[in-house]
Amino acid sequence: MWRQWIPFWHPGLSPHSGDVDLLFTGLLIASALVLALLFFLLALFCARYRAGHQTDRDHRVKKSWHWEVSWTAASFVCFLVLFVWGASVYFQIYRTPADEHDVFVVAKQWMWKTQHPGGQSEIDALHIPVKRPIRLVMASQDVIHSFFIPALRLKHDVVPGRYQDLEIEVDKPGHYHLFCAEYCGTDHSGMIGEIVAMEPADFSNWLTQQAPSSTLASEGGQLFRELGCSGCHGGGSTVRAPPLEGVYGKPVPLSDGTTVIADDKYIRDSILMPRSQVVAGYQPVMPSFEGKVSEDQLLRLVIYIKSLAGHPS
Amino acid sequence: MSEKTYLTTDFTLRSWFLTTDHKRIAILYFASLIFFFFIGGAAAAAIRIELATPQADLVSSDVYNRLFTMHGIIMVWFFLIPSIPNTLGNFIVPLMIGARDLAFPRLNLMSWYIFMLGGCTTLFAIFAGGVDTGWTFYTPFSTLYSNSYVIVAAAGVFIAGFSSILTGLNFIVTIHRLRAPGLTWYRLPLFLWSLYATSVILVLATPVLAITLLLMATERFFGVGIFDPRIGGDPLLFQHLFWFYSHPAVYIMILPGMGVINELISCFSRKEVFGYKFVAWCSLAIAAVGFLVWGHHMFVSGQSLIASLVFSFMSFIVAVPSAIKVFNWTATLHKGSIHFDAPMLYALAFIGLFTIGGLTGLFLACLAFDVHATDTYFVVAHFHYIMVGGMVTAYFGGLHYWWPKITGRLYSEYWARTAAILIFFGFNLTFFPQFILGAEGMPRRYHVYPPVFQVWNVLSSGGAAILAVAYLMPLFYLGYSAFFGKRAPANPWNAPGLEWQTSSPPPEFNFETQPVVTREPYQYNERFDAEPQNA
Amino acid sequence: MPESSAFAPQYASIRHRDYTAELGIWVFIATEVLLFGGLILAYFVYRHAFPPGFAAGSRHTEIVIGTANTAVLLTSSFLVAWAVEIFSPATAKIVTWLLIGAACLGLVFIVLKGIEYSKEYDEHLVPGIDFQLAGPKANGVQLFFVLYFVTTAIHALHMLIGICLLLTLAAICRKAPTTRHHTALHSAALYWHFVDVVWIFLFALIYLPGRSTS
Amino acid sequence: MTDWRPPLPLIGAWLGLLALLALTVTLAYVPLGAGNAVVALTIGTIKAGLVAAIFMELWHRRGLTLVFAGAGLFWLGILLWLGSMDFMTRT
Repeated sequence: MWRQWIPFWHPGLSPHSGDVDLLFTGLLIASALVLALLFFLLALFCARYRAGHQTDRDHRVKKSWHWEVSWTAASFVCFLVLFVWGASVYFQIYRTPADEHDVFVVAKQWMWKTQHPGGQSEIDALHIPVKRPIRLVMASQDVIHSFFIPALRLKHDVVPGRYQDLEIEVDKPGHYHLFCAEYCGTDHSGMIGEIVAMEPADFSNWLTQQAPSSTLASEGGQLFRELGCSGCHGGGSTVRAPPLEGVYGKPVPLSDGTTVIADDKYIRDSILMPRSQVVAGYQPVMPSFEGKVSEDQLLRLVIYIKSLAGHPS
Repeated sequence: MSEKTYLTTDFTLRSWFLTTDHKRIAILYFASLIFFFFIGGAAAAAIRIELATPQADLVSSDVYNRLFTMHGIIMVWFFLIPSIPNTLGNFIVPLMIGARDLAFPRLNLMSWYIFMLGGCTTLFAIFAGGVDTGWTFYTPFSTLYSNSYVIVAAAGVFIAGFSSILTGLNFIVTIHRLRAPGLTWYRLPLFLWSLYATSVILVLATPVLAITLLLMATERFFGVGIFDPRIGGDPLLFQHLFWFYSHPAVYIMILPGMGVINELISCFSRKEVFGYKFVAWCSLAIAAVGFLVWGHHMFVSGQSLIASLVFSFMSFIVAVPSAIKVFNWTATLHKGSIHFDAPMLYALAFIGLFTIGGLTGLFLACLAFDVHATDTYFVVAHFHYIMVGGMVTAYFGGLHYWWPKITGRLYSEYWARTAAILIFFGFNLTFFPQFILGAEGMPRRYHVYPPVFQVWNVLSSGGAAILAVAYLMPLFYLGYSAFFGKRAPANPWNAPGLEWQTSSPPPEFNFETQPVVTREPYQYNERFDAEPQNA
Repeated sequence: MPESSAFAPQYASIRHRDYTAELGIWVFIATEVLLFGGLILAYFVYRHAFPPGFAAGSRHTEIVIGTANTAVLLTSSFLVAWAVEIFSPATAKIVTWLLIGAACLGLVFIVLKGIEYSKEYDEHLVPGIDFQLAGPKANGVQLFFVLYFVTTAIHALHMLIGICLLLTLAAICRKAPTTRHHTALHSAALYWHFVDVVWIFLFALIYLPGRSTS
Repeated sequence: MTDWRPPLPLIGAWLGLLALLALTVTLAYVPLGAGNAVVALTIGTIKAGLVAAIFMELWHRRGLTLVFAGAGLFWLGILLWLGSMDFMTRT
């Protein structure tokens, strides 16, 4: 493997990290060529034209423009190639296809809390099966964190106030570093964990061993009742609120005439800022749950509503 | 000495602290900057000692976070940004253009007082308990979660910003209006072109920093959410506003260095700078395009992919003029007559280190690799190659070059060369391992780290020890020479620039008679057959 | 007009000095444009995010006071421009009165602004001190008012500095004005007009949106 | 005794500004949808242009002064354009 020949470089372990490594190699080679040429010329000129050394100093280059134009053009073309290359890989890395195994990541000072749909939750660790794309839905409880797995050449900030999707995939079983890469306060450097990649069979074993009494969706359903959501959104209630069965992933007409897709972000916003996007035909009567639910609980509610997607409305 | 120099016109304290002489103000700045440099340097030393082992042993996490914040704030705003412009620039600009002073001398003095006020405010914040936000003051950490003197520190930076603006304004107007007769734009030394470009950035970018810090402090003080996501604010807006200043600020920190290098390379090659007009316009191009690239600090922050694409493209574009400059400096050496005096050693070191810094900048401009490398030690190494390897090296080079003009004394060439070489090796040993650390994935601002990273950290800390000694050396031999060195002649390097046409040190109003310029700059071979006479 | 007796040694002539000073002021104005530019960017970003909130916030402002203030400031600028135009020893008295008039109009602006602030305080619209507004648009309105207070406060600070400048110049110009004072007045006038231009845009951004809808 | 009177362009600019002020306030109450913002900013720009050209004497200046006056605006344009690009193109 060519990648092992880069000094001090451990090859990346995901489909995209191969592309990143190739890009890195390309950058290294280009830089090495430029540096070699430059240092060679510097050394050559310094040696040959040192003061006192008798050598030909006549016929200095006076008209310089063709030199200037050629090295400007050469740099520009090189840079353009690198730009296009880097950009195309970048769009691959941050592509997030929909239906995959979702894992929920909540970042808070100073820990990573990860939760599998089955309710298995971990702290500063994440178990995943190999060779299968996993969609992470990440949220931050407080400040900006950054989810960084060096072995996968992958990083994304987790900004409070929004959900961030990120797709990860690991080729080889093993334990890999998970870092917080955005400075987040006192224990920033303690906010590290590990990604445990397992063979699919081992992973399902692990899932069953870890299986809690209830799934995230059912915990969300319990919260839904505890917080009183079901009082209005449940069937047969006196207050008229839009039913939530079968809503997830579908377009929702709003009272201002526009339409939104009921995705994670919309559901989250509707819980926190219920009156900003009111469903057509309903009154803006729902109170805000801002400050009353944590990111963990929010996630469970979103997952619960998502689990209602299959039900007929 | 029969005639009076600017140093001997008056000896009272009042004559120093109420002076409007640009040369004395430059000395005031110089003294303050040495002070700040060593404070920032002390913080760096503590950081490197702490990082020699993976565990926390010297300081606690809270102290560590305050140390790197203090290192960043002091070094960026109280050393690098004012370094060359306010000391060498202040001293040399009027001399180079044949003027008797800057356009607004009282404004110049005021800018020093504002700078000191800002500096003292920041120092107060540091010694009262410190700041732990990092020099970037990212919200919502700085506004809602940090438990430290954020507002005071931001106020210090805010105040110092006005000093930058006034200096930039002064330089722009001076270079436009006070040039000696015959000194057309294409006869200006390239140092002035780059200072002009720097001033444009100072004037147009710094106010945005001021307003950003003001909004941040307002949010923190009144608890109103300007950038607070809980009431609909957007933390990324803060980053956009912050980097609108702080990325161009990087060019504030390198352009003057590039300017100095032009002077050094041509003087010690006894040859005019190759492609003068290209180098001149490249300075302005860097200043202008430098405003279009700030989003490359935010490729993983969640800004839109299209914005990332545009900013990445612009970042590659801005590298073109820098590359042109490096090629031109190299071509300048061709068929020159090269002397390896201390300033030239610094200049050669600059070319090498700046090129490495610039090339690794391309790595970071490259979107997909930046996803891996951003916020790791790769970035730390990259910007130290630019700012320390580039700017500080250029600053030392320029300082040695103009030292005879500033003090009227000659320094010890032996010690100067030793220090230059030591700085070069110490620097590379300190920062090259950090590229490897970053490529392996060690995040920046880490107080404790996994033991796999230790080898490179130890190397880096060892290099830092050498670097610390090397940076202390000039303090002694330059300090010694300022009082006991041999008297310098008016033109020790046999250079044609106007600043060498007056005595060393210059009289109070610089020139006895108004100089008139009749030729292009850097006419070394035509006017001077003699080789430079050295100390 | 009498030339001022001396000029600083870095200048070649009086005209050289004046020309240099004017350039300096223009560079300073460029700086100021970017100072307000940061606020304007924040305004547009949040207006884009919360269109109804910003329209509602705007409707909470006092358009009568805002319009009156704009007229006051435009008139004050006119007086200053007039003073610059006719400046000479013969007209020293009139120039002095024009400047005092302009400064007084500036003070009227500040007083009206103060009245507006106190009204907003009474309506509980001051974020961070007393902000009580609930409902779907609360976030947008709060952001609007944060930016409103920061921007207008910075603008008012500029006004206060300008008023001091104008009054100082009025005091100086009373007796034997020279070319040097003309330069100073010209510079101060440019600054004053700039503060006026900023207000013209703030007026359009703060008071006018959302008036045609409810 | 004519040298104390304001020149006609000044008076014209002043009256024009007040007229534009009245116009913009009136138009703000006319429902134009998104057009309201455009109208308000256009009239604002015309007013600012009047102040700059007449009161600030840019009409009589050329070269460098115009470049400097334009530079601030140009960079403001960069800030607003690139700064809002992210927020306009987010998905």
